[in-house]
Amino acid sequence: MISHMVILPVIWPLLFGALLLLLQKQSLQVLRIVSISSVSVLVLLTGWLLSVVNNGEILVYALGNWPPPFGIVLVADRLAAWMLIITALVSLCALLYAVRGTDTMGPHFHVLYQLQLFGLNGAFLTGDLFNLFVFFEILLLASYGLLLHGGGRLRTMAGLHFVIINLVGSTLFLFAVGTLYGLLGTLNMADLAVKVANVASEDIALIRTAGLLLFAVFALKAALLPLYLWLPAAYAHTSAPVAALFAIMTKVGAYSILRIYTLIFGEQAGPIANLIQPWLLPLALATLVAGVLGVLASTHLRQQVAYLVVASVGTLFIAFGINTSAGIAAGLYYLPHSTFAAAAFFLLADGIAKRRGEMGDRFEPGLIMMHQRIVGTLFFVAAVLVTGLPPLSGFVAKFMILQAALSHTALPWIMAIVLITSLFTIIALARSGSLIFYRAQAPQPSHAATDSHVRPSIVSDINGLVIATCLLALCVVIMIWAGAIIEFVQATANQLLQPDDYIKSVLGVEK
Amino acid sequence: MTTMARLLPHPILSPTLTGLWLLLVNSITPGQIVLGLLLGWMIPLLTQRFWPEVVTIHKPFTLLRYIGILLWDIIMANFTVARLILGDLDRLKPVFIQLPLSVTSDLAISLLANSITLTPGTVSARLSEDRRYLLIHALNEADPDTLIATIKQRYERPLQEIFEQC
Amino acid sequence: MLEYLLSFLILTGAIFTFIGSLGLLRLKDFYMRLHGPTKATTLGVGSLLIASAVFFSNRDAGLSLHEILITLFLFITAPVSAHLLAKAALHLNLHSFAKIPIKSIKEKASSDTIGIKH
Amino acid sequence: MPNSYIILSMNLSLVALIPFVGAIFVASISRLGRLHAAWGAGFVTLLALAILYPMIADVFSGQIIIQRFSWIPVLGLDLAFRLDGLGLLFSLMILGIGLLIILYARYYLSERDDMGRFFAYLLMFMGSMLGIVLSENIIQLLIFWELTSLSSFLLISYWQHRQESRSGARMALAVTGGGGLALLGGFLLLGEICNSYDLSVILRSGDSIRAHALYLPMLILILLGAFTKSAQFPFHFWLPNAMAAPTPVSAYLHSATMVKAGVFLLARFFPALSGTSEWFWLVSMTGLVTLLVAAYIAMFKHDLKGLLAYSTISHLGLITLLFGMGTPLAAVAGVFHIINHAIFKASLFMAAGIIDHEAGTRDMRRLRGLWKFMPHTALLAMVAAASMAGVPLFNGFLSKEMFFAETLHHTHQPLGWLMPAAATLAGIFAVAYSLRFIHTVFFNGEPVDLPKTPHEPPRWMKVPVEILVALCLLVGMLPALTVEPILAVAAAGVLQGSVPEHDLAIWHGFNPALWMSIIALSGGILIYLVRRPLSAWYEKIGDRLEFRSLYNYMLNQLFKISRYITHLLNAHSLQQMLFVFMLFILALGVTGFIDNVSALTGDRIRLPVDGVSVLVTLILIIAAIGAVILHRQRLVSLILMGAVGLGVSLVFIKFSAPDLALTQLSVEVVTIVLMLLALYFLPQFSPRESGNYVRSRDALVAIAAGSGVSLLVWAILTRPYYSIADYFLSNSVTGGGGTNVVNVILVDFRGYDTLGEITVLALAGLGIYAMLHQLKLSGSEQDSQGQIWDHDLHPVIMASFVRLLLPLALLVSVYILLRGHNLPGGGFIAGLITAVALIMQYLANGVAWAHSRLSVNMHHVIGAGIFVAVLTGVASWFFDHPFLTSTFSHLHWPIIGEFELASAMMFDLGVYLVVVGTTLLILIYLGLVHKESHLTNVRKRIR
Amino acid sequence: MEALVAILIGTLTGCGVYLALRNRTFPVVLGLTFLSYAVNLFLLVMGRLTIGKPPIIVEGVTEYADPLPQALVLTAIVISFAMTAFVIVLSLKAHLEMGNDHVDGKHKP
Amino acid sequence: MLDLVISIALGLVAAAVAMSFWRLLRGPSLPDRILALDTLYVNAIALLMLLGIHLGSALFFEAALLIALMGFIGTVALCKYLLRGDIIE
Ligand code: NA
Ligand code: NA
Repeated sequence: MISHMVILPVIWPLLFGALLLLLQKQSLQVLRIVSISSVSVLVLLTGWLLSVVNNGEILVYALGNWPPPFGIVLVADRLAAWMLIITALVSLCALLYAVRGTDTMGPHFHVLYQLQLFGLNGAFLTGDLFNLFVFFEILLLASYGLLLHGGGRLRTMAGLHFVIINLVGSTLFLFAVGTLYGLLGTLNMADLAVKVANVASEDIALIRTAGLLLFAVFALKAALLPLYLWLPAAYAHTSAPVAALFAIMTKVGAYSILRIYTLIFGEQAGPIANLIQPWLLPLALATLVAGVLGVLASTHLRQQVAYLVVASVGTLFIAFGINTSAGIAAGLYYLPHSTFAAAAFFLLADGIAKRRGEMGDRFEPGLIMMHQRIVGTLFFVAAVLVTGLPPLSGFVAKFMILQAALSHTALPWIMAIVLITSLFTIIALARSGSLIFYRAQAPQPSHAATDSHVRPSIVSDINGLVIATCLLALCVVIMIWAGAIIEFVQATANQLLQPDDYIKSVLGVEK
Repeated sequence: MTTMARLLPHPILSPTLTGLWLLLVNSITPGQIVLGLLLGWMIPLLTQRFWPEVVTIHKPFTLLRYIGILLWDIIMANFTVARLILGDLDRLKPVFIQLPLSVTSDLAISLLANSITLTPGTVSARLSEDRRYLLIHALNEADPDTLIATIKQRYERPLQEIFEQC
Repeated sequence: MLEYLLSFLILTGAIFTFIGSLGLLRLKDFYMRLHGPTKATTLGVGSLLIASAVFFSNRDAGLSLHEILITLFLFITAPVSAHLLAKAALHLNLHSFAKIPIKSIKEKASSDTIGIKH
Repeated sequence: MPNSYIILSMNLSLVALIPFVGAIFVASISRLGRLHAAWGAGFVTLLALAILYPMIADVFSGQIIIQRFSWIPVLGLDLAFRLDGLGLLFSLMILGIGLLIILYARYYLSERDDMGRFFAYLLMFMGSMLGIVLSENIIQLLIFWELTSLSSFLLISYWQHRQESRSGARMALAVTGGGGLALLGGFLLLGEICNSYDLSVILRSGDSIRAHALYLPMLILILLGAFTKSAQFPFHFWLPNAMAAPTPVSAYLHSATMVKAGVFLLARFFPALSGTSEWFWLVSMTGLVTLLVAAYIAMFKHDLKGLLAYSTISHLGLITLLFGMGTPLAAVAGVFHIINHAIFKASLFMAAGIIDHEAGTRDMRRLRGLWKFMPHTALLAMVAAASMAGVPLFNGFLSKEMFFAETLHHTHQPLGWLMPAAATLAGIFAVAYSLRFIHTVFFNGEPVDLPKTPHEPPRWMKVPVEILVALCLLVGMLPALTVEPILAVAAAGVLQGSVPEHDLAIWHGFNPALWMSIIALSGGILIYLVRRPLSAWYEKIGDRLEFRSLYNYMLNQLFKISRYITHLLNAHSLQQMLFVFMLFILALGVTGFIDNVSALTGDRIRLPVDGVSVLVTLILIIAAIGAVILHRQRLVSLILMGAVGLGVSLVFIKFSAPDLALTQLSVEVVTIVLMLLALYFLPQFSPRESGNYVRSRDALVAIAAGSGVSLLVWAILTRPYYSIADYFLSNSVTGGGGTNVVNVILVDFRGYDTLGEITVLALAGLGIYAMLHQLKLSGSEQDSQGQIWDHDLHPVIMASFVRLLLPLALLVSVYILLRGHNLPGGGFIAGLITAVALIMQYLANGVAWAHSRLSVNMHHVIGAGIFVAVLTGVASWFFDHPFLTSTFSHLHWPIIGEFELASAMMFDLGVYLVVVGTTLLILIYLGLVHKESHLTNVRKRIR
Repeated sequence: MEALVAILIGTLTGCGVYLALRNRTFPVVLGLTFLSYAVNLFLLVMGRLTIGKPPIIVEGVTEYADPLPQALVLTAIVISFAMTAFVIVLSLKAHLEMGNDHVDGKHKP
Repeated sequence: MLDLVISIALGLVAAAVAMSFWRLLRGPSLPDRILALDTLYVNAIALLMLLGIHLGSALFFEAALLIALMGFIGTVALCKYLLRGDIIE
């Protein structure tokens, strides 16, 4: 079994998805137990994989026993394992939240959920460009299903936009992959890296075009400016656990950019080296600004959190855009932080909206809600996390990014934008928290009886808050063990910047 | 329903399917025959619910003769229509004709309608609600009554004999 | 000899295919146009299919008769398509050079209760 | 003074960390009783003092205590604590005054106030402050720095039901938190310059820091941090607004702690950063302006705490100015004034709080003649105010005179007279507002319309004030005995070396500084006497100087601009999103494409053109363009799409891809059926909505995209070609057991892709099922021309033949499935044929009829299909091969002869099942929606 | 032949893009279908144009079309079919929920 | 001779395709267009058979079979749509 451990995180959720489909008629309780156990085991599996690749070994799994570059290979290196464990953790929390009622809002929630994980894990592990496309489609379709789960006007409209724009993105993906195959005659990413490095001079422009088109695809997934426009509505209007799970979705784009543009179009790509570097940093900075402006402009909390996700995309790509080991490491540290924080924030926003009844999560003063003190404290912690204020992981991440930026020529820009947008985020979140919590009034008995639209709903369930707390606790964990984690992400960054090991592991030969 | 009927719901369809299978695979090997028989047996069994009524052919030879006539008429029809299409279009006298029906079963009506469409310059356009009239469009027909008589004699009667007479 | 047979079949097929489409192009109203393809193409494609069967039976070792299946298939389906098209045209009251008999009273009456039957 | 380092094991960090633990402790014990929290907080503070106590002697002996824990060594981020003279001074102030504040607050807070929360916040704040002053690592310092911003936010907004509390807190957070961010930037640059975040290293590297290219930006960023925190002009406005906090908070934050953090920073980095003209001008000018402006405003505030707030700002300006001068003696004076200001300002705030508490207002227009009601408090306040005014014998006088003396050291510089003049003027103002405070509140007639009748506060509420006032006097009169030792050791901490000669005596003779004091005192009295016309003038311009409305205006503008830009960017318009996407793609494509090295056309031999190909291509092109032109007539465009699909299949066949043609044909018809099903509920025509501009704009983009793709295709097709294809061709039979290489790739070489592909299909089915779940649609009863639908539900002729076709189609489907491995075909196409054959039954006989005859649960079919496919893949594990490794063998059976069995066929069966299951699931449930829609129509009609 | 194919694929792409930019769901879906035709053809011809050499191994024949792009296109066809089906039903749902089929659900039906 | 015949036949069938397509574009009625599409499907079968004989490849059979099957279903669905709007009620 150990030799098959690379593929386990992929087919595990697939098998459970199929199993849940066969159990379709069983009671909800059974489905929930099956679903949760599947994801729990996934956490263990990915943790195990992480511990194995932590020594720098790159595991290669040749599907169908066909040698690369002919068959499809799975490649588990540090980066892949890192993405897998983050996904598993956030999805476990989101699932635990979902079984508190979201999963009953429509059919097949658990099947879609498992298959979403199948898509995500497959995308992180594959070493084949076309296979990456296939897994993109899986995770997208699953996400369409989950996004629309439960229905409703705004959700449907946001879903329609999300689906259509991603369909155009998928088409573009195929154009790009096709071009690469048409010129280089291979699909294996390691093989592509070798071929790109030795590309004939008359093909350079075409390869570059393909590489840039591919960038547009990933930028769309990652919600980088100007392609982030689909995100705010989609994330703000879906159900809370799905939005929490989607915190990882933009990271798939980020992962792909990191993978493809270090491995294939990275430093060693000869005349095409550092293909997207002129684009990445400016777009990242602009995304951060646009995201934070959205945070300031938001009229309700879930929308604000969605824009915070956009801003976090910008921040993440600023780190990657610095394009040094330190920058990438900073991004890789920021990645789980922003995922967990955003997920927690989405769950929290849901808890707030439910507790405030018809007032929802709008930024309007309402009545004092159930567990006001606890919710308020969690909001405060989440806000501190996402604004990058000390002492939590957000600060460590921001510090790393700025430290990495010190060596970059765009330092003044990076520093100015990162710091000023942080300030704006603080201002915006202080306002939101103040409106929701501080201006809440105690219900007056006479009022509450007559004026039903200001009456808060009686939500006594505390478990949702516990789950949000778990996600926040994960942020605390990565803050406390920052030393070890940063060593890991630095090793990961170094591994990425020296793709020779990857290529050698896959193809068995030196470049 | 007898065991036999349950196991072999369409005694005519099964061998037909076996034959068609052999046509499809373009070869007659023992293996393919076995497979063809298997399919000929299984497919009717699986699709029984979609085709519950049993088709019985009362006069197989009439059927063969009918097919022969039909083929001949089709070839002739093609030449007729070809001539009309290539000729002076203004001279064409298209007409709608109500054909009173004697056949009553679905299959027979359908086969009749199909035959009419396949043959000289006629298309069956609409079956009346009460299934007693078939509306026919003829591309160039001076004498509707003759046409009705011809159809009834040439196609309807054999079909009635094959599928409807007990 | 075989070549002549093949040539004959192929030419017949092609000519009738051509005439069928010519009818589709030339004829004056929809009901007339319907006659072109539904008839001519049966013989047109039929001849070509037989030509193909002859050709491959001759070229390869065994008999190649599976083309007959397509012919059979077309013979079953083409009239059904034509029938439905005519029905649709009548339903839409498309212009006809032939006089369209009005629907029987019974048919008219029943059209008020559409949608209930299943 | 030589520095020696002692590494302690535990204790130093505890001083800073215990308050945080204490915060949790206090919050939890507050449930037991209101006052427990206060006692708990006091205990925690005493505990911290007790831990600090043994270290005092070491510091006084000139040692620096450092304690270090490893946190993120790779980033240079350690948890490192440092105790030197400066840190000790501040720690003692923070803890000492903190203790008094706790005692005071215990009486100040009313029944309604949650003590647990208050003291928890207070302790958090205390811990953060201690963290700042005890940090060895500057990033750690920054962490505590921002923690003070956060915890002060909580403290200021403590009375959260009050609007001014909330806005004051948010303003304080925005300004000081923002300053903290600048400080982070500054520290990062400083760390970069020094290659270390350790204070010990930084304080030693002053020369190299000052010489570094990054010195100025770094200095500006650090000063931004210091100035915002210390409320220096133009960031002063947050402090008066923070007065909405409960008075104990104001007393604590604005005397010894929060605002002092800024000047602490100036003191802390004095050896490293000062001594340049940049430092001098930036710091001293900021201090000078703040000193003057704030003192000026303070004279006219009617709010008691507002007066104290501006006085605080002014005094901080004074301290800043002292550090800005950059001389060691000025620094000593600065440290001294920090101490004095903390003492008198804390007592004044507490006195103001007592007045507010007992009289119910802080408005000096109503507070008058309180001497009669609270003489004891009045006395205390008068002493403290005298100290603030710089009256001799009180501690404020000593440091202020040192300040006056220092300003005179700069007279040799251009405009050198400015500084002493300004200092004197500020002194005048200070005397004026101190006098106003005392005279208006305690004398000046009778109280005006007070909410309650004032009286002396509880005994213990005054004790903290008494202690502080006693200190004012003791320091003021016996400075050498009281304050000198701690001042010396603190100054040594600031200067990181020997402390210059200074004399803390009250009397230095008639020197210029004394004259300045005298002018200040008499001028202040004078100004107070003519305050009324001045006040009238102030009413006109004062608001502008307070910057509050400016801040609010800017904040509103920020929100307004963000809303504007966000709405502009994200109009929730799909067209806009797609348009932007297209432009982005085009931009990227063009950037990649344009190159002067690569030729567009390659040198591959091209294929000749034949007539049929030209015709089919033309038809495809015309059909596509026709569909675009006629797109508003939906059914027509759908029919044209059908023609395009057919043409594409022919192209597939032409270019040797029979499998693709088969697939395309099957998919095409299912798509058309689906679109027709949907079109039934949708409008039949699209309205003409886009104007000429939009249409030509879109057309341009479309043409650009099309041309780009054309060029790309041309460029690639004309280039020579090498690929991995040969491997598949030569291993297909031997390794995959099939002659149809495309199928062997699908089920074997790249079976993993296919596994994903069927999952996509299954997901689409499930997603659609979920969408249709409980969807209520109502279809129309007539077509777009208004004609009632034909009455004939299931035309007999169609129905009877379609039944006949079912077995036939199934036969074909089996045929396609079985041959797929060797000839065109396979599970996918076979599945579609089966599905299509069944769909035909729905078409011909209706959903109710067909559905009742197809009792299989399609979810189970899909699940089983995936299961079969996965388990086929997993089975190879038992032969110790990777997932999806295939095996095949040729078997001989009697009669039947030789036939091939391949595991790939099993996999293909899984594919088949998923395709059948999904396609039917979609169509059946769409059909059921249709059925439902008719029922709704009937119901409507019945009603 | 190469030019012909290039023009064809370009035209299909252009038509797809134009339709995808319309403001009603139905033409947009149609546009997406055109785009998938275009990209499927594009992928296929990336193995260059080969006429009459399907990749089905026959003894003695040595020249075949590149089978890999064909396999990729097959996968792509299936995926785009799934996506098209999904988006069709989604547009139906959107029409129901919004009362009109505008892509942004804005206008009156 | 066969080659010449096939070429002529291809020409005729191509012309048929062109004419059918013309009808598809022109209409004028929807049944006209559907009929034209149906005819195009049949023309495509003819084209494939000719191509099969021309190239001597038996691999066109399945495509022709499928065109016959799918063309029929397409036509039926479109007609049913015109008649009833709802095609699978
Ligand atoms: Na297959
Ligand atoms: Na294999």
